[in-house]
Amino acid sequence: MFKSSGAVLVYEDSNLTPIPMVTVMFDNNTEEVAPEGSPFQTNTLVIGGGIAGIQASLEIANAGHKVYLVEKTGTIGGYMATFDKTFPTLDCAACILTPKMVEVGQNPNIKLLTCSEVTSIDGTSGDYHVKILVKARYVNLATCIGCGTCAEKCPVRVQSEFDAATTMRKAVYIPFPQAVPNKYLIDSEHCTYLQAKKCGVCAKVCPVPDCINYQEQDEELEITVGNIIISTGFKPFDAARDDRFGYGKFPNVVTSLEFERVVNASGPSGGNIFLRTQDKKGNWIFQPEGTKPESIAIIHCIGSRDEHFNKYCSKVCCMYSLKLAHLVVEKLPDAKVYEYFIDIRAFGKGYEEFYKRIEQEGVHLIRGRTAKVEQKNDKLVLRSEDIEGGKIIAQEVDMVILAVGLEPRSDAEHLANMAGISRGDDGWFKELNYVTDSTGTSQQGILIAGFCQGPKDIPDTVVQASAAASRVLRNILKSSGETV
Amino acid sequence: MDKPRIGMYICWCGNNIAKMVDVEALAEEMASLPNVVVSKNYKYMCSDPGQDLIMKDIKEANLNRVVVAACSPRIHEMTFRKALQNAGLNPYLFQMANIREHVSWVHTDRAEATRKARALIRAAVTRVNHHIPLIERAVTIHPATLIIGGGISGINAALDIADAGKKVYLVEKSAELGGLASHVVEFYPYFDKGDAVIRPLIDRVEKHENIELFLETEVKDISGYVGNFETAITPKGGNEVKFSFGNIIVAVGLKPWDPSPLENYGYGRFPDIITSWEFDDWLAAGNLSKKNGKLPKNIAIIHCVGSRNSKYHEYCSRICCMVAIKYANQLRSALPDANIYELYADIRAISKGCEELYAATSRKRVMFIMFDQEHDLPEIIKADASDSCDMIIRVKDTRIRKRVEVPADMVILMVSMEARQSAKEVSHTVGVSLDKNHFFIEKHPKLDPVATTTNGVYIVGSCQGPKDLPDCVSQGRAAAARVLGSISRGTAHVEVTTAYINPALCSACRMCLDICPYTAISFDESRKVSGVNEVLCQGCGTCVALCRTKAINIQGCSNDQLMAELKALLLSDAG
Amino acid sequence: MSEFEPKLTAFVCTWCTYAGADLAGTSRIKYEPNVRLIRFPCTGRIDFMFILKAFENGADGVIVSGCHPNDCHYVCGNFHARRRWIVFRALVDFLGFDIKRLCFSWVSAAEGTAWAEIVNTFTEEVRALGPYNEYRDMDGTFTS
Amino acid sequence: MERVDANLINEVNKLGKGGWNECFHCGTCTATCALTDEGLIFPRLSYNYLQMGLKDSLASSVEPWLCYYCGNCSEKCPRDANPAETMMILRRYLTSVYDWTGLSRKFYTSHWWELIAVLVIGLSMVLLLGVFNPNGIVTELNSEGGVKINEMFPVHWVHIGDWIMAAAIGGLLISNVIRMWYLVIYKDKTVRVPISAYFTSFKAVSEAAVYFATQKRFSKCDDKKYWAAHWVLMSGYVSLFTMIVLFLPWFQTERIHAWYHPQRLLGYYATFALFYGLFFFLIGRIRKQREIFKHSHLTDWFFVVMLFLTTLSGILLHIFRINGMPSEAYYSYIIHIAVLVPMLVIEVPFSKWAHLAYRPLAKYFSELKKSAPRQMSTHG
Repeated sequence: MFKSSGAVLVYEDSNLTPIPMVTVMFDNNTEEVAPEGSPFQTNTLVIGGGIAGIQASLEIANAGHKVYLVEKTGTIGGYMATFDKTFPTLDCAACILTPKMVEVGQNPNIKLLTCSEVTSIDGTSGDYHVKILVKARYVNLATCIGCGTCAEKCPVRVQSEFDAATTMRKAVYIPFPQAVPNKYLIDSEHCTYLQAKKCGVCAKVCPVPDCINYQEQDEELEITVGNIIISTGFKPFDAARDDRFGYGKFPNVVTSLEFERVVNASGPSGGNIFLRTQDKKGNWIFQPEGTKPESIAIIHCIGSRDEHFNKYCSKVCCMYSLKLAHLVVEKLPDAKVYEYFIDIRAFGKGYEEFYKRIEQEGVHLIRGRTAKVEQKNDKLVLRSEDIEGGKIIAQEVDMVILAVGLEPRSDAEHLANMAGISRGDDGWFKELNYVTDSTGTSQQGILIAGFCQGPKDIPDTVVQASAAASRVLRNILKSSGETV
Repeated sequence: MDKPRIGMYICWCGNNIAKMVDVEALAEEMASLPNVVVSKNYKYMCSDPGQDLIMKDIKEANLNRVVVAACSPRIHEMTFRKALQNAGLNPYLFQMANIREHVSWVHTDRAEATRKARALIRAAVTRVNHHIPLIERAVTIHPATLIIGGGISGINAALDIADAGKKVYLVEKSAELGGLASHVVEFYPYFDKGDAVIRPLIDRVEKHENIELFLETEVKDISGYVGNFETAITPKGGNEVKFSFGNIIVAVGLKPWDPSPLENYGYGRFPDIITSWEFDDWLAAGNLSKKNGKLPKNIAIIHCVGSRNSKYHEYCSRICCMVAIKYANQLRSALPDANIYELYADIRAISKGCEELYAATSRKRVMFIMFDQEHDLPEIIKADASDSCDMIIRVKDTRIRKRVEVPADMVILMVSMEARQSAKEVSHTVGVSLDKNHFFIEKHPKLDPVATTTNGVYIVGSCQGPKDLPDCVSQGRAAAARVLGSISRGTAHVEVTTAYINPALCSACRMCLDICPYTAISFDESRKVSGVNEVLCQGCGTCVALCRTKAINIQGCSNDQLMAELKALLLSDAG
Repeated sequence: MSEFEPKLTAFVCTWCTYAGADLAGTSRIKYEPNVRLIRFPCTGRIDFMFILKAFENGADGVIVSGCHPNDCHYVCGNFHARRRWIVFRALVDFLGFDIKRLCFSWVSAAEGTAWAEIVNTFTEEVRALGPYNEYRDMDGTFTS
Repeated sequence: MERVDANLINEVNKLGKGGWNECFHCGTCTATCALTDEGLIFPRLSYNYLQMGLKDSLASSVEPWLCYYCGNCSEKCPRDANPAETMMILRRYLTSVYDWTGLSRKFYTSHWWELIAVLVIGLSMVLLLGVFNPNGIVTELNSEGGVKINEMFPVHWVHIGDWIMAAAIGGLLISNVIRMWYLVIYKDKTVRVPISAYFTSFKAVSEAAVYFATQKRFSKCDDKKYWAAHWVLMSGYVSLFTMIVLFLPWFQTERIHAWYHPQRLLGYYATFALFYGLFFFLIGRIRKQREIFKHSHLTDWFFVVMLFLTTLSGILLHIFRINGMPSEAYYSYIIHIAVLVPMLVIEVPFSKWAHLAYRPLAKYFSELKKSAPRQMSTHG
């Protein structure tokens, strides 16, 4: 009776499609890693310099094989570098990440290509031909000593990407103090010289002769690699898309990523939690001095678990929200902290214990996600249902943190088309087999790792990156054919 | 060793240090210390230019000692040692003073902070005079690997390594491979058929030329050290086999918890109350009928049985929510008009595709009831003859704050996962410690989740904490990556700061033999002195403090180095 | 000196307490600047000769701190340390040594705040006790 | 202790297509609603009762009556669970629960039942007025040139008929109201409302009255248009209802009053009001743009159409009468009654128009409950 009406029926009304069995067989391939006869390249290309890319590169490089690590921005490190602490152990993200970044910078087997993008991929497993566009930095990587004189003198102020736009940087800048490579670069979009041939002061003040060169051109690089690991990560959900919470309307409604920078000692307010205040020009910004919020609310599931935005759960928001709550308690012991959640998803090792700990620290955890945030004089009012308390609450707070979900990067589709791999309905890259090969793709020799395959916390990302690396090493060793 | 020429560098760390410590003044002052040749301060010593600065000076001012006063050595000691090495200087002729974490970030009075920084830096400089070059030693890595545990994690680790053409010894305690995963009929969230996924893997392991499989076998003890382990096992019905290997992967997994202690669930008392794992077997058998042969009309699935409850297991078992939701789907398609109830605490549909499955499931006439898993657990009682069901579940729904009765003919308990009894022995065998839940402790919970503090030993899969299959597989392969890496490197570095025994002073009391946690010390009967195996020694120094004749010392952390540091530390800021 | 500021030194293990002190730093927890750390691989490495030497060289108080029981990176070093500590303490106490100037504690890598508290309270105590000249007068090594 | 019932959903499903199990209880709907306040948690709570099949809790909850279907909750719902429509359907469900005859349920669940009921009552009216009526069409006109309507349909007879109908409707409605009270107040063990409360709590009474007159709560919804339209429609309906049921002799006259005479003004206003409201909702339901109009149950159409016909025939009757067109007036009168009576008899006690009574009462009861001392309900 069970077999007859088998659980396969399940698929019919749930819009989830089963993975064809053939992939399972393919996953357990004993076939050659590269087509017969074709040469097998032992070089590997890693796309994306976040923690996943870093981990994968190190695994392969430490095994003694060449890696090209392509990163879009001016430094590796990705989003992890911007976090203040990491849950649940609360060790500072930069402190554990920067040594690894430095290691990447120093590893002779890793060719680090920052400010670079992959423009085309062709060829087959074991022999991929990849074109990479290396954008002009206008600062000579080899000779720059990172003294920062150029940035001091540069008159142009731009919102800093690293600080989630909570601080300003110059047009010639270094993404953040521990950036790797620890060299400056010019943001051509904002540099007045590159735009309008005016200024040029940085070149004048630079102590190193011809280190800054406005004539520098983008270059195209062509490489051949045997395997490609895609670890492009995510982008945060744009909180303004959900207008109920007044992000962009009310100055003290901030996203979790902004707040990460606010609590960070190297952030806009030196690690002090202050409210956004107006500067002389009237812009609302975080300043080194300001008033401490007496109450802070954190709203979960912004843009996640919502048919209007992303149906999926972003997995990490619950935990990072609890972490932020803890940081607030730590820095503002008298402040009241409220968390509005649907379900608390404390899944990992030590996470549930962390959740309990936060509860004991006196954070008010309220089941029932807020419906709207309004501003009444200078207070923010959240209207929500306290489901377990059985009442409607209109909570007045000074600051609201939106725990934004995470989505696939806007260029994910382009990359997928280039690599000839597919994406799921949720936009994440499709793995070969959900259970047995979460790093494989329909293309032999092209692997995915980290958040770009689906929401993950840092440990799982690191593990998956290593797993992808293991496939690469397996393929390399297999092709070299030496056995024991 | 020729006269020390010390290079001394103070880091601003942007403003992190400079704003609380008068770095320029200190740099100036230190220049006057004996043997200090260069004394500089720089914005970011850890940056490439900062390191270049050191390397340049080593070459130009031919320094033979370096001190950096900056952040914690735990962060950048390696970085600077590498720099020394690149400049052709022995990396251990280096000492760091921690004036950020221990000074500028924790003190508020600039004068006081500068004073303390001075003390620390002087101590470092004085100590570095006593430093001696240490030789980085490496051991060769035996290309074979031992994998303990033939579950999904172990299998995948084995296959990646074996496919790469390396030898694998796979030891499994039970009679078949696959572990708990092989009991699963379908996997969430895409309902891949269990057999179709696991079977081929198991077949490949069994057939694989590079995998030597030992079923119903246990690893009793392992001798040796990273790269050169050795063990002797006795396979069932066979005689003892000895073999050596370079790396160990522990994948012993977890086991389902027996819910009998939870009396309110009446497991064992009522006929049709089963655990989640028993239910999977029912599915496999294709028979869902009750003990009395009738099909159940009302089926309740209770989450968090023994999980997230301080009385039983404080932790979350991670997989139960989705497994329960998967069951609901399977039940719905098997018994189209049965009533299905999910009694849950929070739905943790975290992994890819799971929230979508949760949503799809809720549209299938599955009733969700929320209870408080810590304070107010449901209670199962026998139904009256008048009732149309066998059992009644009394539960307080936290969303409506009312107690309700749920009729049930069959109850599935989503039992938590807990460590196996064997975990303790295994942990001793491989020398990896366990946490309070008896999960294996990883080297770093975030950036090194599969390695351990014992070189060459890796922990993968749920034995280091509950995990779902994809994560187990990834971990297995992550460890494989490390193993393959070390094999293709061929060598592994071993601890440099190790103990050594001065035979002239050794009184042969042999107390150090028992105290050494790594059995690194052995007694030479012929010469009547003890000796240290430098590969096994991890340099903890317990023996040093113990040795009454001061025969034992640690290179790189010797008594005279420490004493010099101590003296300078205290005398530097007299008054 | 006008206001007496005690000189404290702390012998800590690198895996737990040193890391804990680092955490206190990264979490910017403020505490008294009187204590100077010396890093040992493990509390098991600490030869209690060092403690006496510390006092001899002008310390007014000494903290010894390492991993909590069962957390030792080297399996059981801290247990040996604890055992030795008990004997040592009893001995010096018998010899008329002021054991109020000794502080033994467990501080894990996650206990930045705990570390700060220990330092503050101990500094306060020793400040109250005043400089430990008695000990230094016993032998002439210290002069000031 | 109450027992969950997985089949209630299927039962309620027959009353319309809402969202059923989608809700994962984030509380967005409740917090979005402008009408929720302390102690009145909806739509989530009602939705929760429905999901769990808690019949008693549902029957004793007044929340569905307090929702005016602005649709905001459905727009914001992260799971497309459509709480607003669910509340509408729960109103139908409650109507059928209050109604002891079981007819209401029949009308809601089967179009045939409704259709046949309308036809039967309608035809019997035709027979009554057209066939068994002793005096047929009176052709000569009165001095003002108007039709001698009262000679065709003697006003006192019709009036008596009115009273009978009113009594029937009223009786049924009152019996249902009593049942509502029984379920909402009496059976709910969590609160004990002391008898005195009913009289002492004037606030509750007056508020109920005010709500009835103004639907003030509806006006709290974000979009005021609906409230306005609804109020206009309902004012026209009520004034006409009172005129024809209570003051028929004054309303059904042969004299043709001057246009500014209150009788005519009132009549005209009511007619206009009905038409305005009707077209507003008619167009809305056809356009289906706003949440509130997206899901129309057949009974909604029935009601709208019948009210339209009634109004139309009423207007014609008026025109024919004052322009002295006897036979036209005669027939339109019959049609008018043949549509009007079934509409009232079916809609008022069994269907849509019952909410005229239930809404204010719900408010009244909720006030009573709030004021009443709360029994601690560990096993409620």
